Amino acid sequence: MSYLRLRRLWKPSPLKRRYEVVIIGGGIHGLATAYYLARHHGIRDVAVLESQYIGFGGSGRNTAIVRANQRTVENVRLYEEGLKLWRVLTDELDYNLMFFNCGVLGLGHSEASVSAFRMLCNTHNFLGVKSELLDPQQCAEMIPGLDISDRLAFPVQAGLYHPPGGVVRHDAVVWGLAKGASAHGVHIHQGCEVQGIDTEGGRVTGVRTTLGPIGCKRLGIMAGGYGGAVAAMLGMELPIHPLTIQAMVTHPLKPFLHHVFSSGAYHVYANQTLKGEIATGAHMDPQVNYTNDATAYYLKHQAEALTELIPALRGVRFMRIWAGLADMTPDMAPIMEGNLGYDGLFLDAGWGYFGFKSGPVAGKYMAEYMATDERPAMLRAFQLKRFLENRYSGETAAAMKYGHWD
Amino acid sequence: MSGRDESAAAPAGGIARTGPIAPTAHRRSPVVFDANPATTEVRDGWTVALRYRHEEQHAGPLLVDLSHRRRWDYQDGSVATQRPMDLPVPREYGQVGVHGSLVINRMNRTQVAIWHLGDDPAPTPPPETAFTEITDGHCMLAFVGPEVPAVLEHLTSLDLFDPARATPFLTQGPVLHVPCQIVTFSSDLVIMTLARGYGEMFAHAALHSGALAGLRPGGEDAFKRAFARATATSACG
Amino acid sequence: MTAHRPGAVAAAADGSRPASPHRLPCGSTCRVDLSRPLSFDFLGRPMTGFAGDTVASALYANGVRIFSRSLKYHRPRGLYSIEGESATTYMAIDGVPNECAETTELRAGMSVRAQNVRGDPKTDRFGFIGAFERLMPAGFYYRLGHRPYSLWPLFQNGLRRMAGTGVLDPRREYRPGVRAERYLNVDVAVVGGGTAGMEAALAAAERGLRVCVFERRPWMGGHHAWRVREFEGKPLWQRASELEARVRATENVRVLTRSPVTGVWGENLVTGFTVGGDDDPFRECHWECRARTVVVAAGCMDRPLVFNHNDRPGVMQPGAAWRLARTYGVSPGKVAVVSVGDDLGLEAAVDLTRLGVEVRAVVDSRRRGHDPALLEELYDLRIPFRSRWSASRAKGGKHVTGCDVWGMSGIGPNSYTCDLVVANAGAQPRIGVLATVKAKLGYCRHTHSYQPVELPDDVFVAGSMTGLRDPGSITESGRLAGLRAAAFCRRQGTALDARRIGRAEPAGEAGPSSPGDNCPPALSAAIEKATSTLASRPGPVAGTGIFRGQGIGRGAKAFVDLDEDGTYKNVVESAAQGFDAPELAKRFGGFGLGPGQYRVTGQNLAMIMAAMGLDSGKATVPAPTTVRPPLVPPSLATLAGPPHDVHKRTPLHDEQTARGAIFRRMGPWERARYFSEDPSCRDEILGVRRNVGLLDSSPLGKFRIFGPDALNALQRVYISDMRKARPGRCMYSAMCNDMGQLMDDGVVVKESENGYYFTTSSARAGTTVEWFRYHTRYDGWDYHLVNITDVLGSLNLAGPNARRVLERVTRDDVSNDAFPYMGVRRITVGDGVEVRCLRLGFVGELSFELHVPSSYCQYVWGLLVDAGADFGMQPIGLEAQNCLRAEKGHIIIGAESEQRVILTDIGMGWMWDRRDTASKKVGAPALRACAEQPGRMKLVGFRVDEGSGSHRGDLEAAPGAQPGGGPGDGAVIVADGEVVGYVCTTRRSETLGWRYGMALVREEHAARGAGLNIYENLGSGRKSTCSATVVAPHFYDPRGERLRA
Amino acid sequence: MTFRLTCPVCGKRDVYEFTFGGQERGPRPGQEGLSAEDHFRWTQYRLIPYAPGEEWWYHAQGCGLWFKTTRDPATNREVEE
Repeated sequence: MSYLRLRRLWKPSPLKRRYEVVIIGGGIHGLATAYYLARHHGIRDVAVLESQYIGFGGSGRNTAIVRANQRTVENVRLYEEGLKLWRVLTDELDYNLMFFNCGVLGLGHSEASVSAFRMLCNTHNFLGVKSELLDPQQCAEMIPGLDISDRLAFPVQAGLYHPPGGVVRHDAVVWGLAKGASAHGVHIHQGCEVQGIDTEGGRVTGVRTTLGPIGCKRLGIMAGGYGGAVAAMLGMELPIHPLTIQAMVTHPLKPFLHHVFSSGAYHVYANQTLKGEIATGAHMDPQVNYTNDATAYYLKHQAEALTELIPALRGVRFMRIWAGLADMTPDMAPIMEGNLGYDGLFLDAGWGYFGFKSGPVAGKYMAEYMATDERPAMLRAFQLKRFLENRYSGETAAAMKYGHWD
Repeated sequence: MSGRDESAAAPAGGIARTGPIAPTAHRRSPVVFDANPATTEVRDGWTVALRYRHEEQHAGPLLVDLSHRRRWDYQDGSVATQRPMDLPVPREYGQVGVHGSLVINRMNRTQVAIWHLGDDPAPTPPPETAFTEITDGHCMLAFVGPEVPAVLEHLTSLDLFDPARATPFLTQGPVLHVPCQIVTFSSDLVIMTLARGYGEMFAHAALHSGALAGLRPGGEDAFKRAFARATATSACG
Repeated sequence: MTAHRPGAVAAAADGSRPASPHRLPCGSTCRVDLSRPLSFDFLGRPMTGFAGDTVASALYANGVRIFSRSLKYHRPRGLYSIEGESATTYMAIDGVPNECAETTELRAGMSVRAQNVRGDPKTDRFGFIGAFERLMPAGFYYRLGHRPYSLWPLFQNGLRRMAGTGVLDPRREYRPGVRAERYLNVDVAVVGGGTAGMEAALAAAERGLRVCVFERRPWMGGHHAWRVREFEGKPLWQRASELEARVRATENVRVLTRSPVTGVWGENLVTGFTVGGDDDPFRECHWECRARTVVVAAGCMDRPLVFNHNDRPGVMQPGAAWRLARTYGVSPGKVAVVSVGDDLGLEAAVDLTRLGVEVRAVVDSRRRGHDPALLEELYDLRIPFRSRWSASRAKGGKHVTGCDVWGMSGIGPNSYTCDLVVANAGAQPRIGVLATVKAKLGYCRHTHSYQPVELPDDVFVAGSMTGLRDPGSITESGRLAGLRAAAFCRRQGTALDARRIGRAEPAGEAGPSSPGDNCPPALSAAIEKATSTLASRPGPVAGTGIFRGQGIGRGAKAFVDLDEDGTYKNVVESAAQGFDAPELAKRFGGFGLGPGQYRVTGQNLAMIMAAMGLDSGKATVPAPTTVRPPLVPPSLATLAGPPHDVHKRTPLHDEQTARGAIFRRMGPWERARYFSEDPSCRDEILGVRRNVGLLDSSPLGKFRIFGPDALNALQRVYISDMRKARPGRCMYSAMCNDMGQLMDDGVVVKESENGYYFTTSSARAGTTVEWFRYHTRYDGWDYHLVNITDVLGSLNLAGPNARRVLERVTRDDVSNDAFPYMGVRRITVGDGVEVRCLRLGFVGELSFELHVPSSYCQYVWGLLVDAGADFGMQPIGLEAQNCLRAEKGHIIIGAESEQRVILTDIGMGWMWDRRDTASKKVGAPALRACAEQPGRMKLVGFRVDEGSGSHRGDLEAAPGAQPGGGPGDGAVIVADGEVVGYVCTTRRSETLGWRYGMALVREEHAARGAGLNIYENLGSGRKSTCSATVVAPHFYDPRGERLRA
Repeated sequence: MTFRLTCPVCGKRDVYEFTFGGQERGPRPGQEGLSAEDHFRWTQYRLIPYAPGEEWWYHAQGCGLWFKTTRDPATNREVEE
């Protein structure tokens, strides 16, 4: 029975001194790009360089929620395609990514958020992405124990339910993509930290790493929260702030929460993992930061928010908190660029906290971009120059105060 | 009830109260305690509770509403060299000067707060733009009596009893997540001001959390005794 | 607390018969008070325990051996640890799931249930699953169930049902008790109240420092608290007890027992929680302690031995068996086999024998390093002992019936019959706190444990976690840590210096003095003395690198992680799939991801992987996996603490409540949104349009700005030419951000030469001072701001009859001539209250906004209400105001503006002083760049075409629906299959008789007269479309005659 | 990353008392002749390497001072200049 024969998911490979394509970052964006370069475009001479171990960064630290209920057309289309890829990839990679299609429910707690929900709902449905506006009673039916009374400081006024969303096992995506990329000949090098980028005559020529120099024709910066720091090696300023975002899980419970839910007013989103833990994510700290330090503040904040929304959660305990980085742009939409400043330099960054759900689809289009040198139509809305033209994507509505950290 | 007729003179600084004060008790504190006053007094348009009935049997800490006490904000680019209301400005940030019934808090480079806490009539600031009467903008609360540190431990992470600081001293920071200006006079007297809008909920939450350390509402008399004690021993004056 | 004083119950225990067949007369170390029985039930069966018992000890004393079923294989699980290191005794207690029976103190009337069982844990229906272990290699679920994909949902739901342990009833009220949160500021926080921690606390406190000790148990003393061995002529338990009394009597030491530390976060924020005892006033308290230094004296614990069926009920760690007997007076078993790797384990074997357990054999995996005194005692007790041997297999089904032991050289097995297997591989330090303070940990080959290689300079380590076992060394190491912490605090100078408080001119002052300064000679001498004393005493004892029993084969039933059913074989399987580093294997195989976290698993997993590396020729040392807080799981109820929703109320809250207001939170404020159940606010709106209404707008931001540079500051942040502000007149303007987006609007009134009064939107009141200072922070300007938002309430009297009402409360002339539109006057109302009065027109009618000192607001409200009674004046809420202002085409920031639009896009460009570049106005460069940029979104007014469109489903019942039919807020504008804009606000106007609205649309659809297709689809078949025509966004009284009336 | 910041007026306080004002980027440029691109770069673009940098912070819950401090984003600690 082949099922019982255990094989390495990705092959250890010798470190070559030269690759056609080098990708910085062994998270899902980098691995997906490598996978699609090899699978769709026949470019197999690819190395993925990861300073720690694959999935160390945001790929392994998010709350694994996937959805397409964005605010603007360009974003809805991108994430909608992303949603459809989970199933395709599960089959292609022959690796169970455990897409739990449980639907995502957003809670609105003010007249303003109800109006915003209506706008989202209308946009989604117009574009053929399912979305439904619920009243508080319907929300309570979906989320057992949800308090919809006026006892709350911000009572629930409406819900926006998005059936196509759900949760994917984040580590499985990393490992599955590594498996797929490796099977197509991609080299994955863990513990290989990039310390500098070499250019010559306006072209990228390679990187300097803790394992020595590696030459390349094309370089992809797909380093998640560290993207800004990598670009800084070239002296490249970007409208990106790395901020810490935290998540935590409770002790495992038998299933009772059957949907992802989120609440902007309470800065909380939560779902019950397949293992039974309530995984919940918090708001972000505003200051730039490259650590993965968690704070006592959010453990407490999250407990306050969750127990107000679902009082029964007073009966559970938090067993683990962790933090990851979100590379925030002013308009909460990503930057996907090619030949940026240098020929052969590709940038996939600024995903904020949308980096997980977008991983495979971003990889697919970045691979196309890197292979053809032509910007795919899907990526037109995510150019860097929009910040210099004051044409924000509209993915978030609020005007910024001092900068994109607030 | 004893009424006292005081007509306060016009405050300066363009704040809208230059007319004569009506003797009637029109003015309302943001704080209303759920307790029965034993004695009250009408003063400057406010009804002031001097003592509550339960105080006789209560030996623990008290929360006293002093929102009716007059307070001014004074700002000047070179505040250190000024003498607002003829008071010397404390040299260091966070220092507090006690001058009879007036307390002056050095807040930062350019700003002091002046509190009138005594029994005498409040003075009238000169008609300078630099003064703003902020009595109505704040809720002012005193924590009085034994166990005050234990009460405040429930409300704030600020180090209000740092033994390395000489009392009285000023701390500006959050109590119950609300920005406050706090003066520690002694381990049995701490006074704080906060934006008036928070007053009602703040007092409610303070009494709720402080109840574990025995906190109850108190009248102004308890504050007066504690203030007299604290200022008698204070180095400032 | 009396029950927790050691020896307190000795008398009761000595003379009397054991209370149950499982109770031992253990004497002085016993914490259980046999004179205070407590009844409780387990699975409905009545049982009796005693005060001082934990739930686990009481269950064990009542003969319960199977406490739960394991996560994956449903194997029976018993009492394995005693302090919650693993989840085998997580139970439902009084309906609360996942409560740790080992650390939960027994209370009368408790109801205890086993978890993850179908039926009785003895006869669990899913017990058969373990037989399929072979089909479930590490990470099996990633390779199963997805082909064909249509089967996946079935498989997924099966997984979900099998996963999880505790059951939460989402409709139940949990933990209703009193909750508190408390904050401490100390010089030294000591983590662990054992002998070392207590000595450290005393040493620091004696030097005048503020000290706090966190101790997880109800008593102090660490492992000395239950040991009867003598040191310097006194039993250890007695020494510990005397030390505890001294510490508790020291004034500046705060002792928190029953208080585990959950973590130490950046810059020594120590958090923990207390679960209250019987005589505590609260049940649960969350602690946050800001400490200048931290002494970590967290002690050590057993490191599990990995051998076949090491999870069988009846297998337990030495600490568990020993404490069960010594602390709780419960016999762990009748006949035992002991397999250990450290001296504490040997001492446990000796002590258990003395307490009446028949120990058949003691094996120790170490080759050397045994305490000869203990070996002698074993010999005297005639217990067979072998070194370099260890347990390899526990026999029996639902409970241990025997044990095989093997020699490390491969001889064996020797088989014994027994009902108890006491096993560990050795000891391991509790490294959690060290990990959270970011100490760099390295593997120490002498102690075979993780030890700090680099410590932050304000963290000190002491006690048995450093490998010390000699009580004298432990004492001295504690004292030294306390002294060093004291010296650190001294080096930092007084607290005053360190915190830079009280420096009028901070710049240029020297920082903290260099290390070594400020440390008085006496303290230095004490440190030297303690250092040399410690050096003269026995140092850290040698540990062992062994983690598994000999002869365990593939290790399919040898558990590395009990919580997640992770076996030795699974570790091998993970490595085979490429997960050959501990951090990867942890994630892949789930080792240390269960409730016990890293505590039981961490070190062993790393040792196994290192050994596998050695096998494959790669020299590796065990690398620790990341330790993630909380180190002990706190309940969400404890963390949440007491309710602290401290928000703002206006001075008119009670008055509006009395008039039936329905409140909503708006930022920090509670505000009246409606005065009836009618969401359209018809009566409120018509009241203002035809008569007069009264609105509480107190949260409006109100400020004074004065000083020589006040005008410069205004010119910087406002987009208009603020030199035009003048006395007696309101000047309307706006603030932008650097992208030209609208941030705020309000009026500015000049009041004196260099003094101005201005208002901001309610939402911006809290950040206006910050905003001004931010944008002028380089300029060194001399101006001053006073936020008087709370000083003044605001009452807005609006409607055609507003003047007639006002005239009744003031003698001042408020006629249109004396007080025109946009004027500002001081008027006196009632019997002498002077107020600012502003003639504005946000709602599109004659209106007077009264800014009233807050303490007088109720009085003035009363005056106006009385005066308005004859007109039938009603109070109005924010929603009515929202409709009224929209009818007038006035925008609300955030409703008609967003990130994609700048000031000029929303029809407010007229405010911008285009010529001014000298003031460096915030937002001006962006406006200059983009004002004429093509293709932007624009704000337009529209009128819905009568009779257009279709309507399906019950749209009017949806949240946010507007009565009267037609589209609602958030409807989208569509063209050619694209979304080209959206409706910001739309209402059907009673006054106008048609539906109007404002929308943000792409420029090409924004021309006056253009047609708009409006689309709504809220799901569940609720759909509408209609058409509308772009019109000027001034629907009501477009010429503003009513404002100026 | 519960760290503390040293307010020049109030001393060391918990970071959650402060508002972050971004990296130091020098005074507001003069607007005469300022190109749109330069303005938008100044507004949004930053170089954020793994190295200590100067930042602006506002003591929102305390004394109301904007001040500069040097902090290392790789450790989250203030760095003595």
